[in-house]
Amino acid sequence: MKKSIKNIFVEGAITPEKIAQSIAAHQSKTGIGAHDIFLGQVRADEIEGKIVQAIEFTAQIEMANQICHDIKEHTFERHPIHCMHIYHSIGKVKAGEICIFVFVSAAHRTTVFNALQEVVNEIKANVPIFGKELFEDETHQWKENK
Amino acid sequence: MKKSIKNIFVEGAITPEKIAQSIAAHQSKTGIGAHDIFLGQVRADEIEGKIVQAIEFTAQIEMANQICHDIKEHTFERHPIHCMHIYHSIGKVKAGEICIFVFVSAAHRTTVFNALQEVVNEIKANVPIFGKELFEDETHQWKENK
Amino acid sequence: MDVTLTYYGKLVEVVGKSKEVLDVEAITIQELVIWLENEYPDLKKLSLKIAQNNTIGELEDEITSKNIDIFPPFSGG
Amino acid sequence: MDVTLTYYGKLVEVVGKSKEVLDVEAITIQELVIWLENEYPDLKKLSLKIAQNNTIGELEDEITSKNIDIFPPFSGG
Repeated sequence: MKKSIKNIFVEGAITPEKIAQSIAAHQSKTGIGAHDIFLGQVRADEIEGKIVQAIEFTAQIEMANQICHDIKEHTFERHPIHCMHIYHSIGKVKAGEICIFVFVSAAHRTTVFNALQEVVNEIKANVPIFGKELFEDETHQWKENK
Repeated sequence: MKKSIKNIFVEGAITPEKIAQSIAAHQSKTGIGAHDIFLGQVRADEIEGKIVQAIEFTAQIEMANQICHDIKEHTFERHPIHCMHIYHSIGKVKAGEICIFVFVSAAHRTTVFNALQEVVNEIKANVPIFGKELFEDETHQWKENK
Repeated sequence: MDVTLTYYGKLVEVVGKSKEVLDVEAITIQELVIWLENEYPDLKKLSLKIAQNNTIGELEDEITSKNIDIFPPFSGG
Repeated sequence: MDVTLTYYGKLVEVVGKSKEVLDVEAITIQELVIWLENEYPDLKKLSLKIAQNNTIGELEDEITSKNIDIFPPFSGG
């Protein structure tokens, strides 16, 4: 049976409380021995004298959800993980706030370390999400991933 | 100036709320772009027909804190990280609960991925902490790290 | 066949619109890219990705969907 | 010199106590290990680590501290 495609998007910043709830939800899964969590936080970068105040994210939402679903299936095939969750902000996220939350769980730590890095790199490379860095003077610049 | 040696130990399980508070405390550090968090959770392993109910941790606390302090200093020297925190449980932690929380923050994701793995491996190898796996019938077995 | 092109991210600014309808017959993605770069020369500086049915296409793929997404480099995370 | 040996983890069970005092003069860690394995043959199966002043010692190090920690393999995390 195919799993249904989940919505990865969260309006605005991802809160520490949401992350805590997600961690707590795994306490009944007693085969898990290791969790690895990646969080991306909006940096107040200085670009030509102007400081980034926030990033506004847009996306091709349907395709982004489909690609994340495929990344998950692919990761479950390659690594003995128990659980995996991807959340990404849509809309405006202020500097210092969290805009991406990727959570991988397995019996052992080497599994989660390997799987998490792959997943985060694949999300950055393959998911149609676009960040617009907003400055205080209402100008902006389009974010570029390295 | 030498940083003071912090106490890594938390009595009993590390709660999701503590993790959320630690994440929230980094929102003012707007040079951070990436966090990587490792959590170790007690597995309800089955060993010769008996299931692990909890792990009871003991340690040479003063030395454990000193070694973790050295691991931190060493990690700051080798990686451009902004922040790093290590917490470990002492006493009894039930299956499904969290017994280690390692948190590394930096501007970029490759830094945190590399640093976190090193730190977790060093903690497992070099910090004098001892886990006793408790079964339901009050027998036990001493945990061994692989 | 009327095909709706949807522009994303900075492309909305570069081409000055978020959508437009194009009447095309049996063209490939490569031919669409040529048309786009001709119509909007500033697009030549960007490495475009073209998707139909939520999948990034290869240059030789024929356009079969009525909805085509045109992306600049992704910058999520 | 009276030296207090403190046993940790499973060693407390193997040797049947958590501390003991030993009167030694100018011995190395290696000599202490030999004494321990002689006194408690079951320790031979374990790879012991010996620390003084919160630092794991090398076999050739002389014992200078009055408090010596004797560890089984670490199993934190």
